[in-house]
Amino acid sequence: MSKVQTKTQTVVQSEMPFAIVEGKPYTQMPTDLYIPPEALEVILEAFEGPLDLLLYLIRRQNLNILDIPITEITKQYIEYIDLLGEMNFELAAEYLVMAAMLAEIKSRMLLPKPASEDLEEEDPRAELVRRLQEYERFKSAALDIDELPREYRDYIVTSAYVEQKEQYLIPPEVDMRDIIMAFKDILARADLKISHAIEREVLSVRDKMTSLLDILRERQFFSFDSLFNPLEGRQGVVVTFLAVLELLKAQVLDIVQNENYGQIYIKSLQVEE
Amino acid sequence: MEIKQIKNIIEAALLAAGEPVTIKRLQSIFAEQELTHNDIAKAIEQLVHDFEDRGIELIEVASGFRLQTKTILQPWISKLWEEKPKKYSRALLETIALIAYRQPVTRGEIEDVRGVAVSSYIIRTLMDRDWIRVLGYRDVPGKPAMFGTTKEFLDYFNMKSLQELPTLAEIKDIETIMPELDFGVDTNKHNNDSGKNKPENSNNAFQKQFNQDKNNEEE
Amino acid sequence: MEIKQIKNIIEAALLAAGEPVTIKRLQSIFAEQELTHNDIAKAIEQLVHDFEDRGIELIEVASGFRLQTKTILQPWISKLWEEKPKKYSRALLETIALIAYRQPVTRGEIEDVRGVAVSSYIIRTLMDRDWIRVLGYRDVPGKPAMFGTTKEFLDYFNMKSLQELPTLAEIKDIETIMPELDFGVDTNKHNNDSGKNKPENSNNAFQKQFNQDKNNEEE
Repeated sequence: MSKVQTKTQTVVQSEMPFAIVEGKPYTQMPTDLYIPPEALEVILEAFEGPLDLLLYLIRRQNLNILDIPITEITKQYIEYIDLLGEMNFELAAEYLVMAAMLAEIKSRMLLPKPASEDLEEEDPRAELVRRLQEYERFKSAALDIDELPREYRDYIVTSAYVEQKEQYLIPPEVDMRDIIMAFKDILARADLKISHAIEREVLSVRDKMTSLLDILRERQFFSFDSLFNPLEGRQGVVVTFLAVLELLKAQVLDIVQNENYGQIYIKSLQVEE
Repeated sequence: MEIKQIKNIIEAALLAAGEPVTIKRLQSIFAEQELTHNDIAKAIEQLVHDFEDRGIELIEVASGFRLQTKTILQPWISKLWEEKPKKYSRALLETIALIAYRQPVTRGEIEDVRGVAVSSYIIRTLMDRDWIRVLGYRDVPGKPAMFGTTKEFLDYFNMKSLQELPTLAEIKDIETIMPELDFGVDTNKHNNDSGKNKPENSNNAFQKQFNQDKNNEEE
Repeated sequence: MEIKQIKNIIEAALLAAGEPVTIKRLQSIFAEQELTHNDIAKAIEQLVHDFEDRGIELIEVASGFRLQTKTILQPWISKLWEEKPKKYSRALLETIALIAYRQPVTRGEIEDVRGVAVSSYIIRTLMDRDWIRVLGYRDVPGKPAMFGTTKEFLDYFNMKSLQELPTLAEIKDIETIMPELDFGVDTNKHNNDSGKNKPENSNNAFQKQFNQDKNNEEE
């Protein structure tokens, strides 16, 4: 809000100037309701629209909103608008609609009442009164809301320092079924693409490959014989051998033999991290 | 677990969070101690009482419980910051009032009551502040958005629910009032009667507005 | 001004500031009361003592005084930010399944089978959870890492070795092998058949897992 507006909003404070025009303070509303054009514009900008202005005019004369002397109010209102229209037509537009409404009510009230009893005519002011009341209750509600305690003006939400504020992520529970079902889907998809890609039972070989890789991490070079554990039986030997071949194929290790029929060695081809 | 310890943890948790915390969220803190909703509520009740004598207070707003500085200490607290909190324009306050009391409400309906256009700037400001949100679109030509308020709006204004909004002034039923109305056009008479017809609530919105403006100027 | 009031204002100010506050800045709050540096220091000293029994403590750091939650309450406080675990994505489950069955396997190989890129996030999540590890680097251009599962992975699923994973053949008729599972087909039928189709090694890891799940469901 501009400074000028704050000035004009103190209208009822009679000891305070409601407007300063050409350096001269106006402490009272002029009795003839004449308002210098410079002051009028800021006054109207201080109003939230034609209803607000109308309410102001009614309140200023201590009139009951339910009992508006239409003739008088309309006269005042139109005087305001006339002045306004000369300077700021755009702002005046909404006010002009109200002026038209007032004029209509006035004309209807001047017409003689219908003689017939059963034709009960509503007071022409009824609609205006309803709108004014409706607007006034929200105007007042807005001020009530403005008075509610609010952050930074009336209170501050407090906080204390916390040493560690990082989020603790709890890993979700996983069900082995979900993993197996995921794998089943992969198998189904792989079946569609390449019919025989995954056909053999290879898990024990895979398991062995993992443990071989662990050995390779420890030692870069060791004898081929030492890989085989007789206790694992024939099946175990085959699995180990297959694992070595797989790793050879994957270029993770190399098999070295320095001389014919000599000792066979496994050499790690792993890259250091 | 002793109630003293529970209260200390809740106090620390509310201060650590720096935002409203629900009882449910507090309960999750005590997952191992298996405290019930009621245990927490009781501790909170005691804390509210404990804080009576202190610089901060424990209050409940729409999104939960929070600790905040007491309003009466604001004259001191506000001195911590150079910048003063900004005031809201009447247009913005009237718009948020209409949305709060009349939700779900369209822009057109707000304009009908206020008698003037609602600027897009105001709607955008209210949306940016998370005070209002679009609740849906009315099934009429143009599909206008219907606005309503948010939890953040309630939190900001220290309310638990819309029930805590100040009571909206009664609207006088025009039908019942009608017979009392003077249908005459004699304005002089009205002016003479003005003392009698003066509304009861002469300490009305206008007076408040002006008083408030005066206060603002003093700041 | 009473010391009680001064203490309350300082407490509120420290909690409102949200950062360390110097005695000088606190003094500026009490400009009208003209409190000395010493007055403030004395109030702070008393406050430190008052807080001994509470959830927060007043300490001095390089840039001033601040209130912070007590370290011994950290086990509770940190739970405020615990996030509800989200379910793992399909992509993650497929990735861990491929790593389990095809180890040692490179990211490229996983991508070949799945037909889509494996996000770094998935690999990181599995690494963070200690379910997979880098077994080595393949000696091909780009030196891709080869992934395998860990002991923690086996422990989590109650398995002694990878041998306990269902074989490929078993997976193909998983519905009949694991009749206890509700795969959303005809549950009644499965329940009726369960005795017949029950695998021999019913006391295996899966069985345990399933029993556990069943118990969980009953809760």
